[in-house]
Amino acid sequence: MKLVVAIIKPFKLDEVKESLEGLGIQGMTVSDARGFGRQRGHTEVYRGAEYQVDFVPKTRIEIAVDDDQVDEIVKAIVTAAKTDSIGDGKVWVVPAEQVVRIRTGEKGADAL
Amino acid sequence: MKLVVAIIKPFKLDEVKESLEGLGIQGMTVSDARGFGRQRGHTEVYRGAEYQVDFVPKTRIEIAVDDDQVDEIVKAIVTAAKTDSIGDGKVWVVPAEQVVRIRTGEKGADAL
Amino acid sequence: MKLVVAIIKPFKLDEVKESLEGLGIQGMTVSDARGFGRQRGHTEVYRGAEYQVDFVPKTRIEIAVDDDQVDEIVKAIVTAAKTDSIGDGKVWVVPAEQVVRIRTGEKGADAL
Amino acid sequence: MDTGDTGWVLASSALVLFMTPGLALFYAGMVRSKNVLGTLMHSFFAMGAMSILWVLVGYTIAFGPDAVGGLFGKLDFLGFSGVSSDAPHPAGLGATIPHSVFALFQMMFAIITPALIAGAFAERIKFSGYIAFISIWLVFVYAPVAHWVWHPEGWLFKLGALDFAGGTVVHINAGVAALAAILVIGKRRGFGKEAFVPHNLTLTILGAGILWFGWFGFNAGSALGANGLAASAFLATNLGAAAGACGWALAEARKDRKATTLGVASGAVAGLVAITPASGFVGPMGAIAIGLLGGVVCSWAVGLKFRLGYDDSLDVVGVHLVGGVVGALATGIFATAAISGLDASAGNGLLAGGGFALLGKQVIAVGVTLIFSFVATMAVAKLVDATIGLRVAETDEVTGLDLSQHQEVGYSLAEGSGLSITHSAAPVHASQAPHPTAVRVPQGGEA
Amino acid sequence: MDTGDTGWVLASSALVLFMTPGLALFYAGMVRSKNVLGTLMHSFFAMGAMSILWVLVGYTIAFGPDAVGGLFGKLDFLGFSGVSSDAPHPAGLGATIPHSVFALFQMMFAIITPALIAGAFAERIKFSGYIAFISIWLVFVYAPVAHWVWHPEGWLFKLGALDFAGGTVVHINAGVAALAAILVIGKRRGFGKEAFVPHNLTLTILGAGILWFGWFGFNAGSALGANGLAASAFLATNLGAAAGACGWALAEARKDRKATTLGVASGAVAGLVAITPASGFVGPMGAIAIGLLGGVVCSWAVGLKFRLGYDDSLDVVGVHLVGGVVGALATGIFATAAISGLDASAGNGLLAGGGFALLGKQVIAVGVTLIFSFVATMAVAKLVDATIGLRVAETDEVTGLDLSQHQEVGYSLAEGSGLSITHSAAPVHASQAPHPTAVRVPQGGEA
Amino acid sequence: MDTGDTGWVLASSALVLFMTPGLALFYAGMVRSKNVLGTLMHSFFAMGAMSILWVLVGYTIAFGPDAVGGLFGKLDFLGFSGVSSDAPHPAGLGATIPHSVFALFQMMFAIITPALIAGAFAERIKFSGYIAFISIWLVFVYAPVAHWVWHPEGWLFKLGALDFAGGTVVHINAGVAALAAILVIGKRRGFGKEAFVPHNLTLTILGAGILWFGWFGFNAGSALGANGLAASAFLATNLGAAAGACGWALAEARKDRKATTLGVASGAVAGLVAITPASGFVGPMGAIAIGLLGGVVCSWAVGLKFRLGYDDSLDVVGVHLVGGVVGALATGIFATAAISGLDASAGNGLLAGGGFALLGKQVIAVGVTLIFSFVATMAVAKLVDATIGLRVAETDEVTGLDLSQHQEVGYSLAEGSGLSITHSAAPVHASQAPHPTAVRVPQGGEA
Ligand SMILES: Nc1ncnc2c1ncn2[C@@H]1O[C@H](COP(=O)(O)OP(=O)(O)O)[C@@H](O)[C@H]1O
Ligand SMILES: Nc1ncnc2c1ncn2[C@@H]1O[C@H](COP(=O)(O)OP(=O)(O)O)[C@@H](O)[C@H]1O
Ligand SMILES: Nc1ncnc2c1ncn2[C@@H]1O[C@H](COP(=O)(O)OP(=O)(O)O)[C@@H](O)[C@H]1O
Repeated sequence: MKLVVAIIKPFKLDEVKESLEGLGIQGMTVSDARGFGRQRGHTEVYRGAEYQVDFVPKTRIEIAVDDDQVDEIVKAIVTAAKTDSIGDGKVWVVPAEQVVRIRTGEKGADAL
Repeated sequence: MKLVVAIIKPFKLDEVKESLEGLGIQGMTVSDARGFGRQRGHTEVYRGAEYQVDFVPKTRIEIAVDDDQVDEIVKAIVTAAKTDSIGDGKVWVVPAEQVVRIRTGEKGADAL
Repeated sequence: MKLVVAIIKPFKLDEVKESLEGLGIQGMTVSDARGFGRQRGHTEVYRGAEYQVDFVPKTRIEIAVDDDQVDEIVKAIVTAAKTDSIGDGKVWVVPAEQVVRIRTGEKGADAL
Repeated sequence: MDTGDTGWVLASSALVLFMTPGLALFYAGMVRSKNVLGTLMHSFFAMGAMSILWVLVGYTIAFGPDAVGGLFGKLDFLGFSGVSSDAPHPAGLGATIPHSVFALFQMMFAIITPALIAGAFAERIKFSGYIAFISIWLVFVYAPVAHWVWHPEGWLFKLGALDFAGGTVVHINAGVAALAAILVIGKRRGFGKEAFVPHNLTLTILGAGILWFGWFGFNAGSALGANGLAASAFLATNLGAAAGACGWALAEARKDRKATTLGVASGAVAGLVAITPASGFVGPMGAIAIGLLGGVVCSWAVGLKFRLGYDDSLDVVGVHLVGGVVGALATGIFATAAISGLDASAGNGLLAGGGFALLGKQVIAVGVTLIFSFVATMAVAKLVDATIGLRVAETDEVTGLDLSQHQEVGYSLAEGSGLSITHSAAPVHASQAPHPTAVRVPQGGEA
Repeated sequence: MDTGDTGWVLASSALVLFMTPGLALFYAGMVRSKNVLGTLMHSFFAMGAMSILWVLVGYTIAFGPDAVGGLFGKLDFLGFSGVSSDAPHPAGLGATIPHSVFALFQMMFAIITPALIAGAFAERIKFSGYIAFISIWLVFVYAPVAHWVWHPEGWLFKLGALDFAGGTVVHINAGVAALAAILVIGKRRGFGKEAFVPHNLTLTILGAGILWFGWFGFNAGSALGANGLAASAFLATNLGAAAGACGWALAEARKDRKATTLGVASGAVAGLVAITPASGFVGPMGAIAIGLLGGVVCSWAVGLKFRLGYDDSLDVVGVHLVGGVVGALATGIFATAAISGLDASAGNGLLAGGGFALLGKQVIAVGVTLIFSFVATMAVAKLVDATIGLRVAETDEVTGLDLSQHQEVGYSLAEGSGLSITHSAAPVHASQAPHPTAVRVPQGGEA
Repeated sequence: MDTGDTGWVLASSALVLFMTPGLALFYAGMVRSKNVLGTLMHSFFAMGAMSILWVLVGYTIAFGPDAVGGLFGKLDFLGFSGVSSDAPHPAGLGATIPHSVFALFQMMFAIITPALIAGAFAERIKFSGYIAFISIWLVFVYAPVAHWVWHPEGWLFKLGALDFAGGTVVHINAGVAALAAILVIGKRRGFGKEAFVPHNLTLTILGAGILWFGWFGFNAGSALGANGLAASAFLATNLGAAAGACGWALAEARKDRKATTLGVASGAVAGLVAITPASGFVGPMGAIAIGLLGGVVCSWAVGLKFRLGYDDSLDVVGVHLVGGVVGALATGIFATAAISGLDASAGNGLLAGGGFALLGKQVIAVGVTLIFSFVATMAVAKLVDATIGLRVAETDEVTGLDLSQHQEVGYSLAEGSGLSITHSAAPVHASQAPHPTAVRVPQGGEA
């Protein structure tokens, strides 16, 4: 089993989700994050004082998948999340030694 | 060392935490997440326009543990987080090559 | 490739970020978390009823890095995040089998 | 018709109406975020339904010519027929202002009183049941009590019991109704075990500020003119609120050396509740004493629910019932004819040398209101519970009132973009999007 | 000069001014969080710019001595010269109050009317373009229409069309201007595909409460005195709002058995819009009927934008245009001379036995306002669009108005500490921090 | 007693009281979320403590019969004894309204002035020290200055210095007191290095709206009647606020081509501060000029703290001290006897042909207030600091005032359920839960 983690632009979540559903992915877990990288942040001004914000909002997606699905999933995410502008984000894959579905106690692929 | 990650229903956090404390777990890190899966979301209506929300609030728990504790911890989480209704969530285990306690620099099991 | 995860005190993020930039780290992903551990929480009182809050706010940092950089990065984080008071947090390292830059599709070290 | 008096009572009516949105915020800030809209709705919808009900039937029961024995009014003013804008109320309620001004001023009281009750069963009441409950309650409980106490031929009025702006009619009445209702509805799931903490105290503080502001209309407007009586009621109101805030803070400070913001806001409201019946009858020192009393006693009373085990979500019993009783009795102690202009026999309380006469009448008024309102409300609650139902399903309670009762969420602060829309045209219901999704989390909802 | 009348109109002026911050909140709660400040700014800045423009030139065009054919006023009151605080308006507008009081009361209407329009093109208009648009609009569209309808020599006034507090002048005028403007500006990126859901309904409910409160000044203040007319306008206002809230809720309940909080708040506003032109002319029952009508019809009208495909962000067309038309026509139906004190021929609508005479005049007034305002606003919008530009760049729209137009974010609730600061001294611009950073996320912004 | 005048001053008193919750929000939105309640508390608690202190002793020092040389009043009105509701103030302050109305109107000024100071040392002051500080300050600094300027026998009043509604007494006084206090208290940890950005500007904009609304009572109420003077003060107030908003926005636009929402709100307040002393003495054009001046000058003055290195958290010095001085001096320039009704020698400023006479008196009044208030406040602050202490412990500052001073948090929006409760019954303190926990994060707090 593997764990695919993707950091994407928030407004791309929908497209990513849909393309994953297209691959038969049944579930995923999402959370808000903020990213630091090549993409510039922005400036804020309050009563004349200027503040530089280097972090930009990102969405973090986690998907537990079967080994053989990893590549197509990574490809699907990259395709769906791409805008070709700086800050599109990253995808990485981490080994998962076991996955359990809490409701049933099922393990491995059955847990997905 | 291993890293146990659990996605549970928010209102179950307390029970999970207590049962882990029962196993002598000294710490954990928690964050808010939202999940997509078999469990249905809900509908919202604003001025007659309907919106379907597919994501449901979840809580994400991360626990760095010693290898030999993994199984009992997973079991404890599964037991405490179970409601037998769809959406109870997942638990997965990832290998952790090292764990360090920032305050002391202690490594491995001592860092927990 | 490795994934370095650090749980630190929120107000330390800046120093950690700067010391990582010093090591030439180009990016990282940050999210809000709350921690349970040796550090005590606090008490709240509303209309005479007292509530104990055991979780304290923490910041979670994720950095995908090349294997040979891991040690200096962990050291840098530990140094920058340390306050020598309970609750400074943890750092752990997880193997990352692949890392992809969404914008370009670059893989491995080039993706960082 | 005096333009100055009319203008002041019109302004006061606007102020009292504004108290209800204030109450909405005061309450809404104290619930969990998944119930914020449902709680706002309790107050806001009362502004709609109670206004109409008051015009149609409530007013005439309260302020129509007495029907029998000072118990309720005749139907002469049904639908506000005969409520003139050129002449005063026939019974001389507000001799220098149009009857319609008096009637609309009273309408604002009829809006907020039922809304006050809602704080007690917050976070678990069914919306349809709530509407039925407050509607029946307004007509059969509120209107009669208002007739007894405020109509010149009302039996408590004739008895000589004093209630300047609503200690018995509004606060005791709503407070005891709250108690009866929650005994029928029962506790929230997890009461006493789970922590129910306020989700947004900025709303509560703002609400308290609006209440304080509007209360000047509530009390000083009850003088029905811009005169010396209005002036002393206004002064007493501000001092009651101020002393209540200080009183609650002192009680907290004594207990654990920390005054809380919620405590100070609650104390101000408690002081306002306590001063309400007395506002036109006491001087500045009396007002400060009553406010302090209200703040201190209520800060203790809010703890009772945990001891006695009833779930009064937002302390309507602890603040309005207890504070109302404190104020009604204190009126019998601190009232001074010199302030109210009543003749000594009627207007002097214990400390002003009036002996126990007035205090006795106050005790009767309080007791009667307690018993009648408790019994009558219990009946109304049971009736509604048996028919429409008062309590939401457990899953709806867990999900929260916002989603389960109104299909809305209060906050979507960190919303992402790119959500799909099920359908746009309001009346259509078929989905237009193959994979409708939205990445926003209903704040405070549950999986 | 009557102190009671003067005091009431001064108080009413304060109430009407307060409606604009209320409107700011009402609107701001419905947009996405990345546009919350930009939306607040639309209303708040209007309080600044429109006030000054009104004094300088707007007022005299609207209420100066008629220049020609009841079309607009002469420039006698340019810069409020000749606007006395000791004598009433020469044409007898408010015979018992100083001219300056009438003029400042009207100033508050000139602030909120342009601000109302802003809801239609929320989330995509350029701030500089917005200022230019409302400034020109106030002078060339609002002021003339106000002259036609409210100045004793205005041609619609002389025709006998009735508009007590601004059904045509304010609501229809703003509503149709909104329609014209959005046809020029175009839809928001993602309209009909993405879900645009309210980010903070507590602001919207509070805003609705403030609007309801302030509307008493808007309508009852339009009696220009603390008299019986003010009393019945006040009563009608409250009942219109109440019935509107109930009407919208009933419509929702019929549709999917759930009344929403936003619906009830929207219904109250719709009811207030509908009752505005009628408020001084109808009795309680008429007011309830008009409010209900307003609530029900508008709850249906807000769906039109999806069907017809125009992007009226916050339903200015659905609520103010439609509600305004409902109210203006209903005035011709429910008006009763007995209430307004007008003579039967002028003041009786269809149901009061006045036949179709008044209704006909109302139709003319509505039609003329619709056509003039649509055409004139279209011209203003195209002019501004062609010069300064009305629409923000797409990337700015995606980022949100708060950051792109004002360099601010509305909320930093979960902000960490330890952020660096680029520079401190306001005027300096060079960075003082080697690695300036801030860990806070601009709420709702996008990567 | 005139009912119209009385009604207007009562309404104005309510408006001024409402300014303090407005101020609470205005300030609270600008601090970090971990200090939101502590900041709200500063204003809200002042409503409690200052009201009572005013009645007990403050009022008689300010408005009691002059004791000696126009420096302070005799104790005749201690505890409001002799403050009648039937007769006016013996010295003729408000000849047509009851003395008690004048006294309670002034009470509202005595509430907000100390609360204004709190913005300067926000985010770091100890609550107990704060209470002591403002209490002593009210009696020994505010009350005397009010006597000098507003009591007919006050020495600055007799000198002929003009201050219609509180430029010197309220704004300069509070502003310079703020400066003195922060010099004693010191800077916030991280000032100038860390970014302290507003956590919720919706609160600040709402607060500014409430302040604008309430300010009509503050200035137009100071006419002590519903007369022509009130009318022109009301008009000047709205124009001052409007011009201030535009002025600040223009200054920002010139600097970096973006007007900010916070800037416009701050400008409105700056304009209101500047127009306050002049409101009853200048015409519309003068009011616009003064407002513009206030907005522009203050938008520059708020940058001074970074240059000079004092930590004026929410710019009390930059807005109230500077804006107050601008207004007081501008009064000497723009005052017009034709508006105020004073005789030419006393009421005409520089531009009205009065020469430098009035301006000179204004300079003296400003100078004297600056010196006295600075020195006296410095003494009060040092006294309190040496005894109770003014500054929280560093760890408490890091944690935030909400938790450290009041054991509360402002927001629990994303709260989970299922939290355990330590104990329920208010007075008990022993834990009832073996593993008490709560999964909510105190917003903005720190580990
Ligand atoms: N080394 C890294 N580890 C973890 N996350 C990273 C890393 N580098 C970048 N990111 C994440 O990817 C996002 C996009 O990276 P950025 O460098 O801005 O653009 P791009 O990936 O297009 O070059 C960042 O905002 C951050 O969230
Ligand atoms: N493949 C997956 N990867 C990551 N998280 C998942 C995955 N599938 C489900 N989840 C998480 O588990 C939660 C529960 O899954 P769901 O299918 O709804 O119910 P159940 O686990 O009971 O079958 C989801 O809301 C999501 O947060
Ligand atoms: N076993 C663990 N797994 C995951 N996170 C942990 C674990 N133990 C502690 N943490 C995180 O580290 C933080 C600090 O731990 P704590 O025990 O309070 O202090 P210290 O690390 O200084 O001993 C906790 O708040 C929690 O977020």
